[in-house]
Amino acid sequence: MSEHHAIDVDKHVRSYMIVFASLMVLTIVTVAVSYLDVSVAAAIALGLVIATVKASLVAAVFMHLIDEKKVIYWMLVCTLAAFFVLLLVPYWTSVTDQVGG
Amino acid sequence: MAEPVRGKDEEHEHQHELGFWRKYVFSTDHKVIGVQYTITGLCFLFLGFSLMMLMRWQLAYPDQPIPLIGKLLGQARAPGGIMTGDFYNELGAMHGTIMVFLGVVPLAVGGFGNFVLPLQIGAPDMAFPRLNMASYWFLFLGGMTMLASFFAPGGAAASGWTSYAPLSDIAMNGQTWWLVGMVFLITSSLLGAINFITTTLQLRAKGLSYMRLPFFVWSQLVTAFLLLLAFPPLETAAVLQLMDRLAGTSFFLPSGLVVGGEVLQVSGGGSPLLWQHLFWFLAHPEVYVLILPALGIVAEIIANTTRKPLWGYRAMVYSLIFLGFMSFIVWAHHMFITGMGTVMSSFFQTTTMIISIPSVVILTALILSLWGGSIRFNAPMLFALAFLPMFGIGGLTGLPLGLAAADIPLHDTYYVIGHFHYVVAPGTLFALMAGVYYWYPKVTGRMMSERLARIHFWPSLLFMNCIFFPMLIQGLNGVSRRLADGGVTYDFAGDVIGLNKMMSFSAWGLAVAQIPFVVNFFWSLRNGEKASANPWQATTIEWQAPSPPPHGNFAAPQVAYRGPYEYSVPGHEVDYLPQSQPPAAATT
Amino acid sequence: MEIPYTVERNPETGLSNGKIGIWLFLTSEVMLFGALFATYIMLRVGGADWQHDQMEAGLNIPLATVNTIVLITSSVTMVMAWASLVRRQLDRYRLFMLATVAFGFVFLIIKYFEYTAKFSHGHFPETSTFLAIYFTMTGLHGLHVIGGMAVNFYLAVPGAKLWQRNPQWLTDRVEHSGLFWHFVDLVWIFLFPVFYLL
Amino acid sequence: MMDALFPPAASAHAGDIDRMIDAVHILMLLLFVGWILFFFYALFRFRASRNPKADYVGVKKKTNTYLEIGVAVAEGILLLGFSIPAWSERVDDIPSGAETVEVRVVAQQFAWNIWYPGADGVFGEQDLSLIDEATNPIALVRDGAGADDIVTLNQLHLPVGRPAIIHLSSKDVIHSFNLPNMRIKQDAIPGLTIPLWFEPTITTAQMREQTGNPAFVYEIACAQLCGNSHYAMRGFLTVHTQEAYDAWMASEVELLQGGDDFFDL
Ligand code: HEA
Ligand code: HEA
Ligand code: CUA
Ligand SMILES: [Cu+2]
Repeated sequence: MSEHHAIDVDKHVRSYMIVFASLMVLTIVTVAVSYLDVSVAAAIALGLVIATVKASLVAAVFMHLIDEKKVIYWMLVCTLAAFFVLLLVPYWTSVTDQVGG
Repeated sequence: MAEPVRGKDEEHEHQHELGFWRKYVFSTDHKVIGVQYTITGLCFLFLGFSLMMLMRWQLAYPDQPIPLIGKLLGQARAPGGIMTGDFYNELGAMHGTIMVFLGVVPLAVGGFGNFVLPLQIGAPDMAFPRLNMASYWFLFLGGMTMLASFFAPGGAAASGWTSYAPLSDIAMNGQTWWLVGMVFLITSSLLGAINFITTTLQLRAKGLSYMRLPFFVWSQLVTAFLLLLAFPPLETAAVLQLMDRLAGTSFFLPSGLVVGGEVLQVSGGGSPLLWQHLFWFLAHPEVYVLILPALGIVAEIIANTTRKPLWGYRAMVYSLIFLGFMSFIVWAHHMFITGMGTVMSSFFQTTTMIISIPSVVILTALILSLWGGSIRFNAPMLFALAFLPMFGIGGLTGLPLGLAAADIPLHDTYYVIGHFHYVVAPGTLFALMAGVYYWYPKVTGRMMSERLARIHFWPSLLFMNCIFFPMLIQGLNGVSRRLADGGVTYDFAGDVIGLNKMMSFSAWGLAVAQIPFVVNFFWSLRNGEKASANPWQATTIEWQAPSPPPHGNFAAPQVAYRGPYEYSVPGHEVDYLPQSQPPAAATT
Repeated sequence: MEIPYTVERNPETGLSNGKIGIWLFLTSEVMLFGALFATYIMLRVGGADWQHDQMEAGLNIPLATVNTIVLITSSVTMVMAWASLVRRQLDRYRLFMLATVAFGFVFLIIKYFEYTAKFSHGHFPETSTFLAIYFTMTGLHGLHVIGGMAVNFYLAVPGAKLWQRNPQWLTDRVEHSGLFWHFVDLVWIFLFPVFYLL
Repeated sequence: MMDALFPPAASAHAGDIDRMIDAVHILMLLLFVGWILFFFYALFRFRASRNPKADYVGVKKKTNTYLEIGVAVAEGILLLGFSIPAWSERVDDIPSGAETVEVRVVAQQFAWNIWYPGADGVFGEQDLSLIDEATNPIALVRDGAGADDIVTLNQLHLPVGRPAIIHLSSKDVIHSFNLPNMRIKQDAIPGLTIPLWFEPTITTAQMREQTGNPAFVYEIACAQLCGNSHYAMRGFLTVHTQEAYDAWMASEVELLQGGDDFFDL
């Protein structure tokens, strides 16, 4: 975002406030959810989903990723690719395709 | 005039003169920093080589006192001048670490990348000069930490450059120094990578579109991405191992370890394989970091000395990018023997075979580029040409290793050592030498001596092969690597152990063969024949700047009108057409 | 010759050098924490008595919740600081910036109490793999908070002089340090559930 | 083809491995020779003195594409035809049943503890508190199933012609269990017990004749850096005829009853 005229900044600020509110709500929600007893798997799934939503809000609005330049999108795509490969490590380390592991 | 180089020398003499410090020591000029990197890299190459020459004595004459310097090593390392197993392991680990992280990377990326890349894209400097300086000084810190570790109680790290846990977890303090040193080196590389990528994305001369970039720039760009994305996981691994060593955690330690008859008192629950995965997640991309800049240098030189465009430039660029991506999903081919099931091993064998194809494409393109050329056998070209078959041997010997079943007898034998030394020593090192001969006039304004270069080249080529080819044979015979006695303990390899003497003498011969290079390097600073701005009649933009280039590099902003290698253009009387020469002038 | 695009945008990418630089830095950060999360998953799936260790550790959920709110708020003040600069309101900028630093400080204080509480109960990194990864990840995150605070403080007080010389540049710098700060917040958003709640 | 370069093979699957190494090297050789000939011819024909004016275009034929496809295909064949099947035979088709011999090998700095289940065919319990490097390096509980277990140091004995299954583990750091003649290598990783198997096909005695070396022994080498004496972490495998094997086992049992429960050669 190169030039910021005061007008579109006001728009920004409004969206910041909305995100602020929703983050607060979601935080309370995760904590609340963690207290009611669902199965571990469900709890983990739920917790991660909420966290991901929160993270996306921060990334999209606070970090202005909703309208960013192509180059940066490309960089992030490459990074995420590598990131997911990295997440295979625990699988290969212990969930194991290891003989006798 | 080689001020930067002189500057660096004087720095060692601790000269105190403000202007000088800012200009040559804490400089933010990419050219000075490039030279600092180059000198540092060469010195560490030399150091790593020296460590190896010590080891080669032990390999040739196990448990015989080392002549001359044996006594100087001290009782702890070499009682009565005879090298201990521990000291051998220290040397081995540090040779690997120094060569990879403090020798080749600083030279190939920090040195050539810093000096040449901005010039080739017509930029006044790197995008972040201060970051650039910081990156060098982090490297320096890391290097010093590694050196200091030799004097740590118990000596330097001795668990191999791979530092496999648990051995490294329970090793002496040297290992902690190693980890701290690595954190510095990683930080240095990350800062460097950020700088290279930003510079290439942002500061390219007008008209210098991606498909007009010299192949060297492409190789540096891909390399930078590899460093940027592959190094952080090793940084994490280093932090975890530091925690294991200093805070008593058990990230890499399973429960119920018994060391020297004592049950190890740790919480346990960790996994030794985690370290290997995190390490190789970096270290495989790292090996391409060692080769890609070399390929870039060789491509520049081949285009220039064959006086024709690179054959299949686009294919080479796409292969390069593909190579970059693939190198993130082959790492476990270093771990076949850790007990993988069929699914996992099949996956990594397949990716490993796939990744060899782009290398074949690039190398083939380089060889085909020779066809129809008008080849000048000057110093840079000799080394660049030798690179091709040498990398060929190294690369091809990677194939049996990549096939898990064939890797069973070959893993952790000298076959592996032979494989990668063919790629890094007569491969990468030769390419780097070629680069030194090629860009020396740009850096110093003087040419290096062709005669001395030839005296340097032929023996080096001979000795390199006399060291590394026998390794392949020993490996096929099953001789394990990292044996402090070269394998004499075992009968099964009896008949190939004899080769060790010849290999060791070749290694020492190789050292002698470097003398003409060192002499040439320093002698030419003052006495080499003066070089014009463009002594090789090259097309790429760095040759449009004066030699040596002033601060800010170019008098006027550069504009690129055509591809990087417009040599022998039909209908153009001189056989080269610089990238930045306006078309109007071109037709006259 | 000046280095181009330190402030003005490169017409091709539409970005300044700094913006690309900071994003590249963040990508490496993603990989750094990525490896840590990978380790976390491995220990959790591999280690049999994870649940038990987590119970034992007895992390303080209320405190952590407060901390989450604190950090999120600091992110908001951070963007507001940037917005104020875009609106050319320097003193409001200073206010928001210092608030951001202050919130970061509160976060660290609370973390300090959490840590000391653990230590006093004899819960150390070596006690269990759960605590090991907990201390390592939150500790590393804490270091990032400190780093961010330092930069923000610099930009709030001494660095703000740049406003007279080159307002656009200052605005960009604030945006960039903001990106880092939000990333640190973002990491915490994951750390909070994975250690305290799940 | 290259057998001269390998240690003499002595296991059922060694042939497959060797054949495949041969095959890859033939491929490598073909490629290299092809490339190198072209390389030198090009250097000779297009040297500046002989060809002062370079040709802007250069090679026009697309032969390289076929070459590259050829390499890819060859690698595919090696992969699917040799490597993957050979691998899955190692790790998936681990035999079981009467004629297999099961042994545990516990690696440590710097020795191989060889552990037989004894007459009952059941391995005993372990209890770390019993650890004693001199007398009980594997912390074996000497009653119940463990009463008749046989433990030797660095001496692995196997009968010829029967699949041997070795359960490999390590007490301290990573070692690598390497039997060059058997074309077997497997890392011993602390915290894991990894099974591996092979079928010895030639007894030590036969091999002595075959090699004309009366002192020949099958060696166990450690292939993974494990500390200052890694180079000396050497063990021995003796492959007997069934009778000789039984005789050896009997002598071990005697020693055990003779009170020497940790037999050291
Ligand atoms: C620059 C470094 C570099 C490069 C480029 C490579 C390239 C390759 N490497 Fe290597 N490798 C290392 C450095 C490198 N390696 C190191 C350092 C280790 C050991 C680490 C340790 O354990 O300490 C290692 C170990 C290693 C292993 C693990 C072995 C083991 O521990 O058991 C494997 C297994 O798959 C492997 C495979 C490969 C493959 C398939 C390639 C392929 O990319 C190769 C593709 C190339 C070709 C196929 C050649 C094509 C050539 C031509 C077309 C030119 C011919 C020209 C003429 C003849 C004129 N390597
Ligand atoms: C880039 C990587 C690199 C390079 C270049 C080299 C270069 C060499 N290496 Fe090394 N090596 C490794 C990386 C490298 N090595 C690694 C990773 C290991 C594994 C370690 C481990 O087991 O953990 C290893 C292991 C290794 C071993 C096996 C040890 C063992 O397993 O027990 C041996 C044995 O001979 C060896 C030998 C050599 C030799 C003779 C060279 C020669 O080619 C050296 C040639 C050097 C030069 C020619 C220097 C030229 C520079 C100058 C002369 C400076 C001039 C100065 C100025 C102008 C100022 N290396
Ligand atoms: Cu045990 Cu090497
Ligand atoms: Cu690799």
